[in-house]
Amino acid sequence: MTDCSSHVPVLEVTDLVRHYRLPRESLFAKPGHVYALNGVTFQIQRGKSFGIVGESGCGKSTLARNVMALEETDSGSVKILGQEVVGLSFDQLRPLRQHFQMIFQDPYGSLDPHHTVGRIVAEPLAALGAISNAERDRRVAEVLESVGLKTRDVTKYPHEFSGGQRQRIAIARALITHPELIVADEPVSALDVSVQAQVLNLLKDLQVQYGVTYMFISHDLAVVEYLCDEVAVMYLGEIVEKGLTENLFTNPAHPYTRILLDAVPKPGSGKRRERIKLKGNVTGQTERRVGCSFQDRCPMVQDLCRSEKPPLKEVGPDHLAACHFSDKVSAAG
Amino acid sequence: MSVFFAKRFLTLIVTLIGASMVIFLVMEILPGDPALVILGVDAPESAVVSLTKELGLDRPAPERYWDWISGLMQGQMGNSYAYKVPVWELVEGAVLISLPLALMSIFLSVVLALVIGLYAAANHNKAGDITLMGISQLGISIPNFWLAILVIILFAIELRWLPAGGFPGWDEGILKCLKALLLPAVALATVVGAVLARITRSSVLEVFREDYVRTARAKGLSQRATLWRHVLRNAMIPVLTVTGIQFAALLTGTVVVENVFHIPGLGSLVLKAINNRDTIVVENVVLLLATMVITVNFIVDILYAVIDPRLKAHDI
Amino acid sequence: MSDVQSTSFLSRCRRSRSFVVGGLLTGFLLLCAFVSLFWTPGSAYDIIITNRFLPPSSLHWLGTDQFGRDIVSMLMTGTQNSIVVAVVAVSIGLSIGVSLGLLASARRGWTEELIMRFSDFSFAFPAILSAIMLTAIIGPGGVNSILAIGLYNIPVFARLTRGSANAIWAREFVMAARAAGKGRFRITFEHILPNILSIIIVQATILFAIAILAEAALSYLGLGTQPPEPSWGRMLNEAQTLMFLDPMQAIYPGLAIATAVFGLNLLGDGLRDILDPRLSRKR
Amino acid sequence: MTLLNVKNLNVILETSEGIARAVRDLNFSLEKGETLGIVGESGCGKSMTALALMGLLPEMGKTTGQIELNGENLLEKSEAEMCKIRGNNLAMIFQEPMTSLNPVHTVGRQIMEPLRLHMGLTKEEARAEAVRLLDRVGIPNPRERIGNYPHQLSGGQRQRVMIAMALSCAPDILIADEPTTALDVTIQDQILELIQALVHEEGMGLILISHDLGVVSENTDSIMVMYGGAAVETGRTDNIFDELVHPYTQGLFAAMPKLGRAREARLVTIPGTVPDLVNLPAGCTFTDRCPLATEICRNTPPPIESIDARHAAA
Repeated sequence: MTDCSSHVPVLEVTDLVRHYRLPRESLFAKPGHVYALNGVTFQIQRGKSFGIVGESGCGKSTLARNVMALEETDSGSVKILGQEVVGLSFDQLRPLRQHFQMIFQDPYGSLDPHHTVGRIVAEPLAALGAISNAERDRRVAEVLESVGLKTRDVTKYPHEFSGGQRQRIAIARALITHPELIVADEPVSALDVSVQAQVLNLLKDLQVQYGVTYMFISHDLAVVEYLCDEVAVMYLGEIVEKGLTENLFTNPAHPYTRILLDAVPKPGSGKRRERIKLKGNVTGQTERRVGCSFQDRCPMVQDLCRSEKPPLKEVGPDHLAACHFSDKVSAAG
Repeated sequence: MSVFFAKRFLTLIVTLIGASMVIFLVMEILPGDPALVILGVDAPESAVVSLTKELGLDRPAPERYWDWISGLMQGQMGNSYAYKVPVWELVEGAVLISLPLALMSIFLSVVLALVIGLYAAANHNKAGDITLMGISQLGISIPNFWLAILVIILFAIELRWLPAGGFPGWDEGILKCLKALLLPAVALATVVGAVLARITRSSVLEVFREDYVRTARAKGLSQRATLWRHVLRNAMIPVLTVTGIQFAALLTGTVVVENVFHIPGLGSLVLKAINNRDTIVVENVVLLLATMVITVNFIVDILYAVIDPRLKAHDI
Repeated sequence: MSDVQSTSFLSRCRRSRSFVVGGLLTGFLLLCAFVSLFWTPGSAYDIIITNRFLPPSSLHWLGTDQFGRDIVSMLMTGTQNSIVVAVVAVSIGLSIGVSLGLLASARRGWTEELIMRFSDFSFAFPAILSAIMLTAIIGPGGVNSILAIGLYNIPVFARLTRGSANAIWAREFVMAARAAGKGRFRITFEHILPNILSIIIVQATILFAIAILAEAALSYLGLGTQPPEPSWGRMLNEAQTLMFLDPMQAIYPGLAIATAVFGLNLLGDGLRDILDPRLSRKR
Repeated sequence: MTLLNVKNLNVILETSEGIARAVRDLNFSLEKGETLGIVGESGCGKSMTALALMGLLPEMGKTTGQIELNGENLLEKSEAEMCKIRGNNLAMIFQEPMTSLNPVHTVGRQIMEPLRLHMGLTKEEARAEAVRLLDRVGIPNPRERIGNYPHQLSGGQRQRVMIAMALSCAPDILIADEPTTALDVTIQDQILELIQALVHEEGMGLILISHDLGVVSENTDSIMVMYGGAAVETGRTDNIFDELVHPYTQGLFAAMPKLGRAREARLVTIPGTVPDLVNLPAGCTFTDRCPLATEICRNTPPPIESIDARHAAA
């Protein structure tokens, strides 16, 4: 654990699976499942920002909760700084938690309205065991300052702050243990554009200052492109494409990535552009398909896609895609 | 059969069994020797022993519980210790008074609640609303048996419009009987009606703030049409919950108010039985009342699913 | 609590009419009970048959009953009885019910199922039903009322606590506390309880009112407080037999009950307005 | 005749903290077949403007000014007259498709409602028309879907139902208040395209309200940018982004992460937060956050200047 030599990835997720059981539909039917994660594998290197993009129901929040060891994992492995966390009890995990912290989406829901800012920010220190009051106050003051809040804010309550400031408090809380990894689940999607930019810049600055690694989850491709070095695109509980941000955004190799990028409206680009469109209906999270998970909506679906599952294979340097016809997709771009 | 219904029905059965066990436990096992309870502590030992045998109390508890339940299945409740007649004979007449009284009161209170609640909600924060809510606040504070005494003083003693108490019996004609039940029903319904009226009002106001009400208004529906077509059905969900809870209050209220009016219902029966140490009557009447409460809550659960299609889907 | 919050809290208290009126009535109730411990205008216990049915006078403010006891003194002493029964009964329900509710919410799974099924059938036994059973086996008395009302309060508190606690457990700040490594019991005390406390306080106030009503009903039926101890319900029972002779005797105790319950209900409503920002924002 | 002409529209809200001026001195017009986009951040008054047009402001709201639809001032209409206009001439789509449909009625019944109300159709006619409308908004198996409850549909399908409902009586103007904010980007794409196609076919006017500059830019003819309850910049969509004039619009544009832009370039932020509508400053509402603010800005509200015929800024 203490051996944090630089080649060990900060986060290493291997073949992570998580299925939720649904209540029975009838007395005699088998209970259904929500297939939230179907074998997810990726690594994040120290000091990098890793973006996870996908639409609602693709399993990205489940992934965050599993990486944070906040719920039971069905199978697979999550290693943080080389240390396996799957299978550890809550008590065994406690001392490790200082190394990985989380920022949540809702700046109103993620702060306890009955606690002062000082108490909220100091909360993760609980895992460190006994710590003197003076030391605690010093660290609270330090992180508050580094996120752009004032030291005297410690006695205030969350309702006295605006949404953007609240998200700063949440960031301060995640930073107080000087973690290696911060999992940020849609940290700016509840904010207005002008405030969102402030928070994004803050996250960038803090990465430089603290050398922290981000696992950044968002549905907003532009935000991910702005912040992240590497991106994974998720669809129905699987990573369908992964690569360095500049490669993946300029030369997508999976039709879903392509469509996602095309669907983002761009200001100043005039009336609707030509683009690839989705067909068919959304596949539910409770259904499973033989073959490619994207087959129901893919505009270029073939018989092969319905019978054989495409593996996540190399399509370029550090660029993986799970499509039988990724070369055709790349060529079209 | 939908899983929803099956699940609720199973809950009903389990709750009934649980309730009967609790009653059996409290009435027959906790006191130690029921014979001693019946005869009093000073009774001679020989009398206690012979009564114990006579009542079959020397047999093991599970066996006695099973006898009780299987008897109930066949409509038999055993014999009253005090009157030496089948308990069912005593209970039958009492139920035929208490049940109509309870139904009459719940009907009155729901009607009262809907009229007042809807009027108040429609005139939100206007004089009518504030006055009605003030009155209902008073209504929920008045003990029902005191209200019963007050209506007797007013309608029976001062105005002499209605009988002060007693019950003529169903042979004497339905009208006469309903007249005798009217005052008790009013006394019971006022309090429950006040509670329900407040719930109705706040629930209607809450639903009026929903997005789909705005959608309905955007379609061109008037305020009134929106109320009837979109608000009411949704607003009934919490009202239904509270009606279910209030039914228990109403039923126990019946026990008390029957005593004010000297009506020979379940309430009078059970109090007499307590004075006579007739535990077998108490046991059966309490189970009967508990069954009514449980059944009403079961009906409320089923009604939920009728009103709200989401519930069925959610719970299937 | 910060200055900003406490001042706005006080001003909100003053602005809520329900809170002020309810608080004053409840305060008056407590004062009556307290004063009656040391002093009453007449005697609530001494039976002086020659003094029966005296009309209101400077000595007997509301007159005397059929045994010559002073009505005001009986009412004041009766307050003690009502308050004691209500306080103990609500405390039983509060301590056990809230603990069960918190436990159900923190543990989930079969613990929750068990606690909720238990409270399901406790609901089938309203206070008066339990009191009837208790009286049938141990005879009438004040303890019966306390036990019966207390038992009835347990599932009420358990359900409310579990429902509101579950809502808090679903909030992100609880997930943040989990991510900080805090255990379920620590989170229950640091995050869940403070956030549902106001709801519980409001419910306790309302159940306090209901307990006073239930105690009066039980005493009225002769199942609760026994003579010579004065109680409002008992007074109504005795007055009822004299309805044709002296109807006013049936008025006073009822009025006392209604005032107490009215005050407490208002206090509960006022507290809800003040403590529950979600509701007050909607107004 | 201009289809919709709004003059000096003001909306005030009586809140517990005081009177909030949610919309101030708004002027705009809309022709048949034209689309207008209203952009702004939360609390800028864009939704209040929409509700004021529909006459559906909350009880505490008051509207002054003129809203002329086909030459008639809606603010002078009685509530009964407005009921005939709403859903018939003016229709609206809301942000949350989940909560905007009544959970206890089937979607068919909800679509049939305006048809029977405004067109006087019988139940059978309305049902047939509802099936046709569902088909038109791209819901498969409309004949079966008509008996579904809202919770049985996906988010995108619910929004399609909302659109079917709004279009049922062939309104003159469709107001879409953040119609795709709650939806995924691929679904957003489909819904916006559907709205575009339908507006085009029916030749009605569209007011598209959004916080997303991209959405508005790709789907409208002209744009109005709102800040603190007032319009700060208006213009034709084609050229407004080429020469942004108002510092707020410039700031908003710069603060937005844009796909395909170099990652190294830092986002330019607007300092501070949106103004409190209860205590608005005397002058320009953007003063406290404006990089160019001077003493004049603080004290005097800026006049509206026409940059050219189709572009104006405050």
